[in-house]
Amino acid sequence: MLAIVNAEIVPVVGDPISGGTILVDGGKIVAMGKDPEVPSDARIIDATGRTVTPGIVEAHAHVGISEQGLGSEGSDHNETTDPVTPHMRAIDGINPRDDAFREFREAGITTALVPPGSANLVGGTALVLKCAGEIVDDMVILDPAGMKAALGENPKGAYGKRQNKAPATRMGSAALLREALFAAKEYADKRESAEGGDGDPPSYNAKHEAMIPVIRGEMPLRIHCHRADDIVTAVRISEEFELDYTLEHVTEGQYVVDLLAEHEVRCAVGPTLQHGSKVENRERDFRAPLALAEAGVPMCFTTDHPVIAGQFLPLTAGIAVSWGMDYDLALRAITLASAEHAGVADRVGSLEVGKDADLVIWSGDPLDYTTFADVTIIDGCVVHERQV
Amino acid sequence: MLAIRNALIHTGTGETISGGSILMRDGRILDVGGGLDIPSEADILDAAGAYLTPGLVEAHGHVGLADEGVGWEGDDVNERVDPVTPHVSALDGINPRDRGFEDFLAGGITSVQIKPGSANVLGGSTVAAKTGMQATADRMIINPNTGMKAALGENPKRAHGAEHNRAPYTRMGSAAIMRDWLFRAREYLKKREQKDPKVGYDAKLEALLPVVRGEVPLRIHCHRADDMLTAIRIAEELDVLYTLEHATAGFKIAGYLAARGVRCAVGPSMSREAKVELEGVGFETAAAFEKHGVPYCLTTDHPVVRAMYLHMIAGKASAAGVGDEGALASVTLRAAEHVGIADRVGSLETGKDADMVIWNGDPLDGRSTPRAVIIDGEIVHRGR
Amino acid sequence: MLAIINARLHPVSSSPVRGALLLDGGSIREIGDIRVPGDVPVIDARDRIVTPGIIEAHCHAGLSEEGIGWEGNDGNERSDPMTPHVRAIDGANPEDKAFGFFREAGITSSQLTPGSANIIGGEQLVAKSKETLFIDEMVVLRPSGMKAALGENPKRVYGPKKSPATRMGNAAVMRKWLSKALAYSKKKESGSDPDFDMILEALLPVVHGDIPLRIHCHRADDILTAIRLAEEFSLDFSLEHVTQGHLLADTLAEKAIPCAAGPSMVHEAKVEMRGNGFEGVATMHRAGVRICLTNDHPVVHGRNLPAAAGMLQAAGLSSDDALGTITLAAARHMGLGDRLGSLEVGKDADVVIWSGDPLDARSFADVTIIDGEVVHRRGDDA
Amino acid sequence: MRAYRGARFYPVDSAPIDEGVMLVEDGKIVGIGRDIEVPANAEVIDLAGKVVIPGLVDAHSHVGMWGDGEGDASRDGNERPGPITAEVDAIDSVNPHHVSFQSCREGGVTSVMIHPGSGNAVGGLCFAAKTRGEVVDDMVLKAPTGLKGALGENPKRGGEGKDSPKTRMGTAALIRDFFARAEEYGRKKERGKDPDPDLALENGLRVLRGEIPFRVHAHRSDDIATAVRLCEELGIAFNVEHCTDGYMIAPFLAEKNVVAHVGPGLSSRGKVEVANRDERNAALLAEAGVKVCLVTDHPFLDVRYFMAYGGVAQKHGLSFSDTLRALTLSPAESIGVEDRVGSLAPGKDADFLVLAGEPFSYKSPVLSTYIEGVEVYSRIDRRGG
Repeated sequence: MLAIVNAEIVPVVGDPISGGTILVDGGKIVAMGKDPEVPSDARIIDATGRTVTPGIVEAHAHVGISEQGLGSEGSDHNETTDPVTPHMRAIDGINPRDDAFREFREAGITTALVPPGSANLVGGTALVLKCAGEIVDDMVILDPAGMKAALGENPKGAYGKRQNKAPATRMGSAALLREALFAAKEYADKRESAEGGDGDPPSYNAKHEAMIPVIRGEMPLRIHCHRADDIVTAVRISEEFELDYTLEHVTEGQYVVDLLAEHEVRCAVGPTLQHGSKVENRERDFRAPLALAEAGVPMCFTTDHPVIAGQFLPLTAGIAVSWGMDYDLALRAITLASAEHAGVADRVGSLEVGKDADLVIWSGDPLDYTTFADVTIIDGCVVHERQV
Repeated sequence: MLAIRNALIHTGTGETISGGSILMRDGRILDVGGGLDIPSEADILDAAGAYLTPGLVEAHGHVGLADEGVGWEGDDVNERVDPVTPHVSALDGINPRDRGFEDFLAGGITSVQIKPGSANVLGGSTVAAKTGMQATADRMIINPNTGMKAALGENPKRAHGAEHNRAPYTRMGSAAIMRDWLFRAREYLKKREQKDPKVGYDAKLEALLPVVRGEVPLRIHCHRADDMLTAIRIAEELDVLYTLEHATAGFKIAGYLAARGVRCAVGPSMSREAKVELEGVGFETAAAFEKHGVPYCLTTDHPVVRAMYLHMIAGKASAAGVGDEGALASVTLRAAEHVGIADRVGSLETGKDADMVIWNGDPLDGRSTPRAVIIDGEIVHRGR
Repeated sequence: MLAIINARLHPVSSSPVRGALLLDGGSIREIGDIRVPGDVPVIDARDRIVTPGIIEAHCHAGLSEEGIGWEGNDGNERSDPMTPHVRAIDGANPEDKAFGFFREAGITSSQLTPGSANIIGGEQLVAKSKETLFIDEMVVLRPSGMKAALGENPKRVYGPKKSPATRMGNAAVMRKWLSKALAYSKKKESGSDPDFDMILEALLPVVHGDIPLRIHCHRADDILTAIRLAEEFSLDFSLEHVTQGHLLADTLAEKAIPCAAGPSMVHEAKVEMRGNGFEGVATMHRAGVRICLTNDHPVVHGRNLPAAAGMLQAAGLSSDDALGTITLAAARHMGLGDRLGSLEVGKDADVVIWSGDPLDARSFADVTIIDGEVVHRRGDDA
Repeated sequence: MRAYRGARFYPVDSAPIDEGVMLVEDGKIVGIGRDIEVPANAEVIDLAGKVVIPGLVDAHSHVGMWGDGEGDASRDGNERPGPITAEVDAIDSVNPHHVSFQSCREGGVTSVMIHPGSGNAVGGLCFAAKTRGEVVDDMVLKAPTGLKGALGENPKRGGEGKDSPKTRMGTAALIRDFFARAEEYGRKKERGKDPDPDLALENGLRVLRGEIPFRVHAHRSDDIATAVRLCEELGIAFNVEHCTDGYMIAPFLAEKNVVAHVGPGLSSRGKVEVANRDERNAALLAEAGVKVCLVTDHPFLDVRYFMAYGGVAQKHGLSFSDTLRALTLSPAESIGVEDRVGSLAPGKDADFLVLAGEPFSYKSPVLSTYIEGVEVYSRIDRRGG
């Protein structure tokens, strides 16, 4: 058992507790409040004067799959041999020894959703994992956690421009994506009727098989889109097929905010600090997240690690506040909102009794540029402790 | 409610009303005429005797698919990796924030048919849209599927045969591909209707179903007379609806086209003979079509010619023999008929969309510009 | 001799006047309220407008031919970014249909210029739109300048594997060769007899200031780079296209740099053409920049040049000023202000009779006259 | 004349002034202090509760020539993957209308040194400019300010064509050869032999004559050591750009008086040669006595977030005053323009920022940016009122 005492607790859900205590047992938060009784055998961490928040959740990071400090040898996020590869699984490409996991822990990031890259229209399944461990299977919270898809420049650059293959245009991308969805739907329908005794089952197809949960709305399609029209295309196709879906990046979201609000689309916004590496992210800045937040669109921030190093996720939220975002909302956008985006809010993202004991003790205001994660705890275990 | 009074109204149906008024509400035209009673609650715009025409209709443009002033990243006109891509739709490539739309408004164009390019034999679905920029393309759409873009002549054989060493290499090759896919679509339709279990979903054939069912036309890019005749031959053989796009050498076969009532979108007549098949490009075809009674309209093929010059093109056609009335009709009502949206736009009539332009001079004078452009009853552009 | 009577004369260099025009020996002999000798053949203008011949000051007619493919494309010698030794006269085909269209449209002179793929692309010439098989018979001035280019085109053609690959590369290539040419010139002058070098020979008139370097530039910073380079080497120079020149209108006006603006009718086909249109040209004109208007034929067909001037009128220029940008200003841009571009005694007899207002796109050139000879007649005049 | 009154001023080269006054006339600072008399005719601007620091100086940037969503058409940073392109000049690639200059003003960066890219062993001339203006030539603060060099992965990554370097030793050899030829060229000129003009060698000669330094891109510690070795051997002035592994050999760099341009900040370890990247780099270098300038390498760190980068450096051990200096006076000195910018002192250009509070916090956004006394950005503009 572990007790964090005398803490300025910011649970994200519910009011802050000044001078509070959090009790952790079996990897879960078992008590939290002003004065819960601390068992005598508990290991005590004194957080006097320091802020404690839930562990930070990064909703879209290629950690472990696009490794730091390596060339093509560590690059395993884009299977660029075919624009439609739903049968890829990010879990099979993750190296838990990627040094970025350590940086994440040092920065207070305890959970990450890891999707494949965006070179492919349909890239494969994402997973959500804890940022500590040696064996990826032991780190998993949710797998699969959505199917990665992409619109806009990346697929048409990877195929049309570099390989003279489809897709070469945005409409080509949309058509291919639709085709994949239609084909999977037909496959799923046939299989279903065969199971009901009507006709033969279709012959096995790995891609269609992987798409079945998507087409049935059981798993979200997570669609990479920057430009406003790409965002709209993503919504158009998803609504057409009645999919569960999220949008990733949403760089020009400010222009279509009412559409996103109308459909209550979950958006992971970022990497907002990125440079203008391509035409479609020309307008990246904090207008999109501010507009989405104001309109009540469910949104969270992402660094798209390693595009911006994941450790700068809290700093991103801080800059958003300097642009005018409400502080609580900004903090929520890197904790609970990210957890909701990733589909794991039942376990992480806020400090509540019964939730995973993922928390961070900060040296100061967690969103300020100069603040450290002094202690990072995942599943009740201290995974980082800053040496002062 | 908005009322414009004291205008020199060209209704687009051949009628001219001087000192006329027009009333609109909820995006629709309530009434047009001289001496209308203007309700007291209406906002009034005094045209001071200026020309008022229907909003112009561009029957063939690529706006939104090729962003102005951007490189390959914003170029989504041609899915040129395969000569047969009927399953793509212009709707999915349109960037409603393309500055090209401003060109349309600057030229008094309120509706446009947006098409995929002509690199492919079967290029994808076309859409009809309003040009007032909205946050999403979907909100600009009048009709999300106005036809299937097709192409004959030089472009497909250059984009595939010459550049990538694959079919089509020749005009006969293009024709064969078009025929093949239309036959297969017909077959697919039959089998799907019979629920043949051996025939699975096919995105390309699926996209061709509206064509073979006769619901939407093939819109066939063709310049040379022989390409136009090939287009007609194939379309009639398969018994599908069709229109001809560009029809550059149409003056050579105007009688033949008139006899069949073939709809043609003519242009861009202000361009040059940029390739061999454009020989004779100019206003002779418009004049011949007017004379023979071919149902035609004029187009800029934006961005080949900037859309803002559509009314200048109409003026030039008028001078070349079309006459003012025919010229104006060919960029308004006839263009709307070509696209299949004449029930809503193209003329100033009660019940139609309130799309119109107040000009600072004769609209057929290229130097005139819109003083105000109105779409769905709202002023969306103001000029000098 | 030929006389045009009952004309509404727009001489450009002076106010419009009703009267007659007497042409003799290829030049204008008398103008205005004059008596026409009885034996002179007469064209009755029937109160139509008569202007000087229209001039396309930056064009590729004859070099990028109409209606054919690569076979007729001789505008860019894209084998090397430095080709000052090639000459437009060796590539221009008098049989290009464009010249026929020019005559029909009242375009009587044009400056034929190599393309913009190369940093220095070759020697230019000014030609009359005469019907002949011999380009030499069309020539008014040769060389009329040396073509150069900055911005996207050269770096797109040669980069990224070869220089120039960037804008600074563009400048460096030009700087390098101009420096070499200066050194070559110095050696020749000092009598040290350097080895013959055709490229450097061709650059001598440029570095000596004998012919202008005509520098293709769209974006504002490319315009500035052009000026920086030209001033560094004290060149005679002009700027071509100047799409974003309105952002630097005061600078251009102050330095009195000749600018050929256009093609303003074309859409923003490249990144560097953002903001293209007639408003910018009008802004430059208002600021006092020495501009003429060009269609960069065939980018926009030269025959639409009067319509383009009409758009300039729509953007706020007076009709006379707009007409001036495609006549006298164009002639001056090409260095032929003393011979072409206006109806004045002693100037070349290049004259057009119009069916209506020449800047109205619906008007036709009813009669086109070059060097006193009728080269095109339409309708009743045919 | 204007009097900016009531703020806390950080002049950088002298002690902070609480509730101070700064007088500005004709674009210059004419007085600063606590007890400065405000002339009667001065327009007084009340900045009570605000903080004023000098305009930031970014000593390694590609603003105006690269990135910001313009695509291929505006990629003007690296002149072909040839090894030596010393003849090019960054000024010829810079577009004053590029959105990145607006970003500079938003981010409080008032002076920048603009470099060619690091694709080539010798990449071309750098220059320094103010970040406002229509005509780049009028924006120049100093030109040229150096010749760009590069070691490590970048020059060999372009390894196509027969003459490109394929190895680190190849790159070093090319640089040695280049300067040897420049020296020979210079000798010929001195002896009146009048060699054919060679712009690349002319620029090499400027370095050899000590007119401008060689500014060498190097990440890995061995590349940094190579830079030092080469430049000492050639007897030329130099500094190290990026200096990612610098903290690993900090005492060595201090001993050699190497100026380190550290950055870009907030980036990840995207290639092998930055595998040892550590946020403590700037602090450890400073601690060892190395002069440190923080740089954005814009577009690689968006210049709008330069101040946040300062915060991160401070977080990892760089003292407040060292951080401030590393964003202002140190880069001004490295560029050679410290007589005009980099600190708030009489006689210097009135380039300064008004902040909402103490620097390096999200709570202290830039409220106003001034260049030569002119307000070139105000936060209200960005937020739309």
